[in-house]
Amino acid sequence: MSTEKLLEIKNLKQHFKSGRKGVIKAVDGLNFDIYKGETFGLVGESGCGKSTTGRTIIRLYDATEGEVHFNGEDVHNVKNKEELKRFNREMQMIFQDPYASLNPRMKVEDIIAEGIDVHGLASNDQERKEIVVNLLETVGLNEDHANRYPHEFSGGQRQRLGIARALAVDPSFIIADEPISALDVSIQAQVVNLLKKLQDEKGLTYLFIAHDLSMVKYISDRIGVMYFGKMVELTDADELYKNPIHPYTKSLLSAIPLPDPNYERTRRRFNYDPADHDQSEEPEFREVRPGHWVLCTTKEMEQYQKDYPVT
Amino acid sequence: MVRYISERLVYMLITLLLIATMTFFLMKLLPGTPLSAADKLSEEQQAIVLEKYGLNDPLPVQYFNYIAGLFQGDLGLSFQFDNREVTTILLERMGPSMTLGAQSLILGTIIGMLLGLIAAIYHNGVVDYGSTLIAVIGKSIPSFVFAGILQFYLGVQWGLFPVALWEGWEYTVLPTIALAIFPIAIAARYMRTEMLEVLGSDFITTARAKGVNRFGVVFKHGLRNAMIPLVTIIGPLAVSLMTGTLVIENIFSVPGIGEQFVKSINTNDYPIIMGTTLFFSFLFILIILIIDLLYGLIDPRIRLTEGD
Amino acid sequence: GGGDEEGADEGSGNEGSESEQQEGEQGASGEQVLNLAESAEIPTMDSSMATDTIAFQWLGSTKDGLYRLDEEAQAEPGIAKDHEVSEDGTTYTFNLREDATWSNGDPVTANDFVYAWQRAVDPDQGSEYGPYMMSGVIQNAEAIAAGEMDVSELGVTAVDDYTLEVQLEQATPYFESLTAFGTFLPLNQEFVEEQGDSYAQEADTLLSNGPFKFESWDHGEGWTVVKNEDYWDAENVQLEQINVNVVKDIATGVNLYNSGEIDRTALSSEFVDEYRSSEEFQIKDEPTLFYIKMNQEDEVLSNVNARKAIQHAIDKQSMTDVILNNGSKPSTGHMPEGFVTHPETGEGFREMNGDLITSDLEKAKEHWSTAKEELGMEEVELEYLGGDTETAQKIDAYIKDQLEQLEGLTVNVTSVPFEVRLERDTNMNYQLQNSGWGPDYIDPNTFLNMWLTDGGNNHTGYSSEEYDSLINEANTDLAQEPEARWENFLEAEKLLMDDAVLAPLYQRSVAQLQKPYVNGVYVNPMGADYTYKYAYIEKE
Amino acid sequence: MENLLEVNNLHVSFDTYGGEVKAVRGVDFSVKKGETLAIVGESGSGKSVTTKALMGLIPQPPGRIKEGEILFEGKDLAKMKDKELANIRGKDIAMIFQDPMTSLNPTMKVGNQIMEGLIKHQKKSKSEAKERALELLKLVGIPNPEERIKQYPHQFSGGMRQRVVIAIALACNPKLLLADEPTTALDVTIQAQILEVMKDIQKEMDSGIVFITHDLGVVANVADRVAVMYAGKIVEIGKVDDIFYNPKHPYTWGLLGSMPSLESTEDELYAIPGSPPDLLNPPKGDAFAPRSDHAMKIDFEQEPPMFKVTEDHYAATWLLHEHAPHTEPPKSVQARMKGMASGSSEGDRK
Amino acid sequence: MENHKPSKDLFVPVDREAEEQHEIGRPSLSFWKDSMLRLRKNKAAMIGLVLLIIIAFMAIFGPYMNEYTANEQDLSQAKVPAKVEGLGWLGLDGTLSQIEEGETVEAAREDALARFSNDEENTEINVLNDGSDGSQARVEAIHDPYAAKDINNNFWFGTDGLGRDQWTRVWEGTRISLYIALLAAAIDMVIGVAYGGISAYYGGRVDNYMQRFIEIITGIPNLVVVVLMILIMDPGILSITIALVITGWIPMARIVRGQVLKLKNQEFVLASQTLGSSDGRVIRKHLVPNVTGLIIINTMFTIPSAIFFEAFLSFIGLGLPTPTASLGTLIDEGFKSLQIYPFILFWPALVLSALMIAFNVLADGLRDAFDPKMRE
Ligand SMILES: Nc1ncnc2c1ncn2[C@@H]1O[C@H](COP(=O)(O)OP(=O)(O)OP(=O)(O)O)[C@@H](O)[C@H]1O
Ligand SMILES: Nc1ncnc2c1ncn2[C@@H]1O[C@H](COP(=O)(O)OP(=O)(O)OP(=O)(O)O)[C@@H](O)[C@H]1O
Ligand SMILES: [Mg+2]
Ligand SMILES: [Mg+2]
Repeated sequence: MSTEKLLEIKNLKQHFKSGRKGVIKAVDGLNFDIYKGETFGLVGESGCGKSTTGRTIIRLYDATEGEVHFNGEDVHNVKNKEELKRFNREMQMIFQDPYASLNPRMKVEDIIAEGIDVHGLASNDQERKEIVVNLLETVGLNEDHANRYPHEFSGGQRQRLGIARALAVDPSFIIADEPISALDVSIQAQVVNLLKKLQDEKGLTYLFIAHDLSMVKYISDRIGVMYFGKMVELTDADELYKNPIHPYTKSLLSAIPLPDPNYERTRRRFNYDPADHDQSEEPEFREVRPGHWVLCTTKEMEQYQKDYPVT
Repeated sequence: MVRYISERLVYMLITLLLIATMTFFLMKLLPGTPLSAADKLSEEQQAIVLEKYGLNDPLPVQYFNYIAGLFQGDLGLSFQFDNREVTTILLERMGPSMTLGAQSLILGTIIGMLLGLIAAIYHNGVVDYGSTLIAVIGKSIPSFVFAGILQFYLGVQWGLFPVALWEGWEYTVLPTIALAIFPIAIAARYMRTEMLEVLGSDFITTARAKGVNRFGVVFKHGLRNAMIPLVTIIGPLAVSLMTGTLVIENIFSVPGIGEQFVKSINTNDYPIIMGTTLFFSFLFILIILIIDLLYGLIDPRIRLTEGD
Repeated sequence: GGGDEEGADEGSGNEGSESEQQEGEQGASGEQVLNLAESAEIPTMDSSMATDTIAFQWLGSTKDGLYRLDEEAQAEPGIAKDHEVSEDGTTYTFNLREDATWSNGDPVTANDFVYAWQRAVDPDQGSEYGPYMMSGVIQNAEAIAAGEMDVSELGVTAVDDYTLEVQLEQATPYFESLTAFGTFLPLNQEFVEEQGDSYAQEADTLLSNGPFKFESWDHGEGWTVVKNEDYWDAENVQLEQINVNVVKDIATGVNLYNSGEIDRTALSSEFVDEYRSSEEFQIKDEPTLFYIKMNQEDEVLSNVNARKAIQHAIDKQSMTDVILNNGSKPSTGHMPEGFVTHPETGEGFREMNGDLITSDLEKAKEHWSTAKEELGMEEVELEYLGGDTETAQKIDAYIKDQLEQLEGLTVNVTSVPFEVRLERDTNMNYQLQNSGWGPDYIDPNTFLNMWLTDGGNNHTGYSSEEYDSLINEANTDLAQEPEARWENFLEAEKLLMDDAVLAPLYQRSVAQLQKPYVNGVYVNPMGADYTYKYAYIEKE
Repeated sequence: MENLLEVNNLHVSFDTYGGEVKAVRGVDFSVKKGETLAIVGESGSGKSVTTKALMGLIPQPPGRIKEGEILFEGKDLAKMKDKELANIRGKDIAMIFQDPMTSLNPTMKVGNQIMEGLIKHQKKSKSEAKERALELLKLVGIPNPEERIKQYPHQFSGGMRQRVVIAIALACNPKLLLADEPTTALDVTIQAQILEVMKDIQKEMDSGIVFITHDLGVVANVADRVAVMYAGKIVEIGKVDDIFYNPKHPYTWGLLGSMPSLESTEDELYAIPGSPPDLLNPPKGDAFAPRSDHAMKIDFEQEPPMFKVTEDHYAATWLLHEHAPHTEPPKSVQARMKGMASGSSEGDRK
Repeated sequence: MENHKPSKDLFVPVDREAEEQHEIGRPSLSFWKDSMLRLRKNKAAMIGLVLLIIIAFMAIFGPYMNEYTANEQDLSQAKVPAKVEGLGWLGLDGTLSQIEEGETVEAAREDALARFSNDEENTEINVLNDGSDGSQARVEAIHDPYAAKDINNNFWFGTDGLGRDQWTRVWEGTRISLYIALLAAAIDMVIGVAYGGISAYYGGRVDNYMQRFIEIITGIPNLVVVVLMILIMDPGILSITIALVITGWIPMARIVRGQVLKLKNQEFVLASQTLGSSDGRVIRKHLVPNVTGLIIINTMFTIPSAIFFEAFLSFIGLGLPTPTASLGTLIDEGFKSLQIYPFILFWPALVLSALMIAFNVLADGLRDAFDPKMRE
């Protein structure tokens, strides 16, 4: 993992109109960077804005405010179509629902080749087919599958197809929006292993969105915890699990059941109440410890630093 | 709620105004004159008569006068019925049409819903096929054919009900039945499909898991949910029953508005055509509004004050 | 009558009954109640505004004009006891009876006529029939209608309450029968003005001075008239009540008739087959003619041979026997059978002039080939403007088929509503047109004067000096000489046929069923279709 | 203790266009009073069908119970008529469904939905039923029950709805509670709360619970015993500790191995390859064999019987046969077994 | 527990081929093939389909199956019922019958004969009940109009009031009705799909305005619009079609809009967008194929309504100009003589009803076949 920033997100905001006057602040001022070759995990409860963050980064939504720099260029300021296409090749996305993410009326070959077609990456059908077969093999499927339709595949296989589709344009950055949440436990590992393998082979960078914290911990180098459109804590994966600082993170971690009866018998859960925070000032995202960021007020920061366990 | 309704009413007014405008200009495209004895009169004489109705004014002036009249609730005077106010004529003719429309709508939807219900409960059984057949036939046989047969057998041959005319409740029986066929077919189809779908949904399983019996499941849990989509089609259905009944009105000699409308078209009675159009549109929009309110009653998820 | 539309026959005279209750009280016990059906609502009961048969029917039943038509369609006294005509035939002085009253008790006076007639031509009133019937007949009517003169200038004055003097533009031999026409009915000025806009809108906003008066009027549904006890001739009126229902569908009418709810119903050709041999079946002849108008401004139809071909090509007998099947007769000229008779001999016009145009395909084909030669055309396409009613469409389909027997002729039928056809007629925007005409008064003139060069209803481009002079002479110089006038008309009709201005089709009749116990109903050739004044019910 | 529920050789099939789907192919298990039996297994393995069969809620057609008995307090539910069953449903046996968003009637007030069963089974008057409904809502931790009882489901959040579903199930103090993935649709925090509520109630009422899930974490949390299902069969059943710390079936290994623990190192997760079998044509022999790393020839020919491991631990795999070569679970599973059994590794977590 | 004693040599590990793990057993089926399979299993729909094919075949070839043309008239052969050689037992023997009651047999006989213009020569009288038991006498008269009118050839569906061959007219009418309906449905489809698709895909303000427009249009009852359109245009096939289309496209637009709204947020559409697909591509490749099923179903429902509406227009006198035959005009004509010559109405009504039923059941079947929710 390098320290070169691939992606810089500055004060990203995404507000949706709801009804006549209501506004949903799905994402409300995010700041974080993603380094080349790392896996950045994003966790948080349902509806906290994780998907919106991912989709805004990849420009499925126009950001209400803020900047997304990819390799130093502001993605959201590109107006030129060619430029945009370039970004589309660099940045790809894997979706949550393996059933909804594949067009049921298209053959696997055409699904995977969509990127190839859009960007004209194959000069003829022969080449196109070769690329597709290659991709299928990369994700652990084979040539026979190219002529089938998505409904003939199981969830795990579908997710592989989704990955193959994303890989077709040879991206350097992939946003994986809960790629395994909808899968069977037994299949989840297949997909996670595949993602890791691809990362090793192709030097990919991931933004890995999930709510299953044990998986996130396993796959991520650094993890950001979101709560109501805001990032409340961001640090190394291990650090987060060992020394969670923000009370919401603590509560979240304490709620995860682990496949270990003994542990479960002793686990204690913490409740998180946003009202417990120091209300005297607007909280800000601060570096409480090197590389460990927390959303807090100055007062809280002092407190957190004091409480931090000495190792 | 009140705000919602008043907003809708304002919107309705604008729509009506647009419709009035459209029909007004459409009307001007109609060939022919509204004069009933145009063949007797020289062109000068015709012009004099038309003058009396303001039909020689430039179009914008006519339009302005018409709209101005509208705002005072004045739809103008009929040509074919000299000097009679369109409003009066509409009010008179509305009654029978509405009566028939409402009766057949109620009868039709109730019978149709029952048929659909039975079909859904005894899914794939003889009853199901039977009721589906009735529904298909109801949709496939023109109502006037059905009406003719009803009149001949139930009226003339067996003398069960008055053959035609409009002189009391018993006179509404045959036309109501003739009209009800279509809503029966539609309601039965919808009910069946929706009920089947509802019966397959999770909350029905929950209800059954509670120990609710079949009857309770269908009537207490299924019906209301299955009715939601039905309500949507009842709107247009109601309008077409209350306005498009002219064939039935003709056959049973019912002094209704549909028949009047076609007559007006044939005689170029612009004020009545426009008045009827506006009235129909008004009725339509009003029914849609009522249906939307009904939705709120049937489906608590729809809150009219929320969202848009 | 007037510009007639085929299909108006569909049910002009279906009848209906009143409520069960009334039937229980009166109908069943054989009382003097007549149950009728009409095919449409009464458009208006304002005699100035009336234009159609239903309005004239019920105006005629509830009102008396100066004269009314008797069984033989001759004028019989109404409000007028008698009248004198001046030497030059332009001044009529009517002596009114003094015992006639309105149903509100007011006497019927000469002023009621003056008011009514003035109102009919007053441009502010917007009457259509007023100007039509009176222009060129009553002095100054035309100018008044055009707004160029005050209504008070109309040639009608009340000499006293019971003496009415009418000044005509010129001698008008048929003026007497005109006074029986609806537009000439009197109006009670005080009442009409009091009611204002609502005059004649409801049963209680109109007055009657005739045999019957309105008891109720449910618009769209029907109406009931009852015997007017204050009628001057009430002792001759036997019917107590007439119930009328609006019944639009022929089959419905027949069903109602069969279930005993109405006493008379019209039959369409299909039903005629079923009821032809019934004792209750009857055919009502009408002096209404149907014919094809041919636009002479059209390239093809400007050719007289082409027109003659069309005149002869159609097998009219089959048409009346099979399609119409209601007693209608093929017409062979432009004067209905049994309409007018020679002033002296009493011989019928039709009989005297004979069958001018007969069906003769051979002849038609001859004319047609001549025409094609003259025109230098092999293929001819003509548009045929027809009505949109059931009967009209059938007839038109038949005529298309018949005409296409002429080699190289293609006929395209366009079916349009009556109003549209009239407009296209006025603008002469047609080639062939199925047209009809019923008389407005009893005189050959009503059929023949419209083909004058400037005839209000010509619209064929036909212009013949000879024809014009024949008709004009008949109406001016010969106005006082009935026989010579008659000759002129005979001449004129022949000329009309010879010039092939139109192709006669048929004279309409109406087939109907009428209960045998209905008696004394007169059928009139113009104005109101029926006279119920003398009708009575006679059940065993 | 006596078995509250005993299921013997249950077979359930669905007749579809494609043919007969043998969704459950011979399932045996039992549940005692106060005990929680968790059923795990991948999607489509027949967990829901099994529980629905217990309640007689298999849609018929296309489904039918082909064979087997379901003894509830000694009576065979499989042979009962729908009418009789209706008297047991909701009263003695209650069910909680997976999706709180769809398992409540959207057009009926929440209160009425809770009261419905009470009025039917306990012949309570409306006001009594309402009392009890309020009590239940309080019990499952819904604040403001007086308000809430008059509201409709859409006015509740997902977590609260699931509580309502639980309240409905608990209304008549059922002896047996069938919970079909009651928390899968919920956030972890809410899931944790719901699980706590359920456990509290079980303690109070001493009811038996059949808990379906595929989340092994949840299993570890709630279960006394665990049944692992695969392709319509139970392939391993035993005490929770047996299953987690001494699993015998390769599928169970796969399940456990594919869950990363918070401690797990960088090595690959153990992934079960392939995809589940097609129940239209279940494979001969051991259904799991095609996906098993340890498949033997016999697996493709004969179905393994249930081998007894300990008194209450059984597994259906030929690996337990005396002739079978000794096979060790994959490393990741072993590490977990060791680490966890010692119970020490979690010590430093807060 | 079973007591197996399997042989020892079975306990040898086997090598799995990696490929095997991802084998799919069933044959590949596209969505369409799958749906068609399902459709084929739906008996009612298949009957509907066969019926439709037959009717369509007859509409195309029926008029040429005998020597008559649709507009050829012969008044001397008017109003005879259907007569088919060899199908007399089906009632197609070209006779009319009438049952009359009367006080005496003679009276009844007279009444019955009167019905057929007292044409004794060609009327056969059967006494059903001679009234000797005190009840009314009943007499059946069987009239042979073919003999009476001296017609030697057979009319398979009889003739109408102008002596035109009903067989030819009915099939020609079917053709025209189908033509109008198909044309209207096709135009509805094009406009509706484009309108609904654009409205939903671009969403926001565009959608808002387009929806308001639809609301206004629907505010005017379609009868009114259709009638006005027909009056303004010259009557004819095209104007009726256009009139039908004027409001007919709205349901399609609504359905497509709803579906596209749902689809455009589906992940596969988003995926395509992240790949940089143009709007055109997304619409063509992802949206259109996924609404096709619904479009077809809706079109299948539109066609019968259009046929019906055309019949209705004819019935109120706004239909096709004479002498063009359509099912509507034929039924309208036949209806007038329903009580006397029911056979004139019978054939077109039968074909119309069959057509309606066929379309309706087929459309139902297609809906079941396409709708994944109905998959069992
Ligand atoms: N297109 C949209 N329009 C309006 N609101 C939206 C839209 N997309 C998301 N939201 C709202 O924004 C908030 C955040 O949604 P988002 O999907 O980003 O959450 P999430 O963290 O991904 O949740 P989950 O874990 O359920 O996927 C939610 O309240 C959601 O309802
Ligand atoms: N109504 C039905 N018709 C046909 N097949 C069915 C039906 N219901 C269930 N099945 C089949 O039965 C099998 C078992 O399904 P079941 O719902 O029990 O799985 P499950 O273990 O509960 O899975 P999940 O974890 O996804 O809920 C599946 O293959 C399913 O396809
Ligand atoms: Mg999300
Ligand atoms: Mg399940």
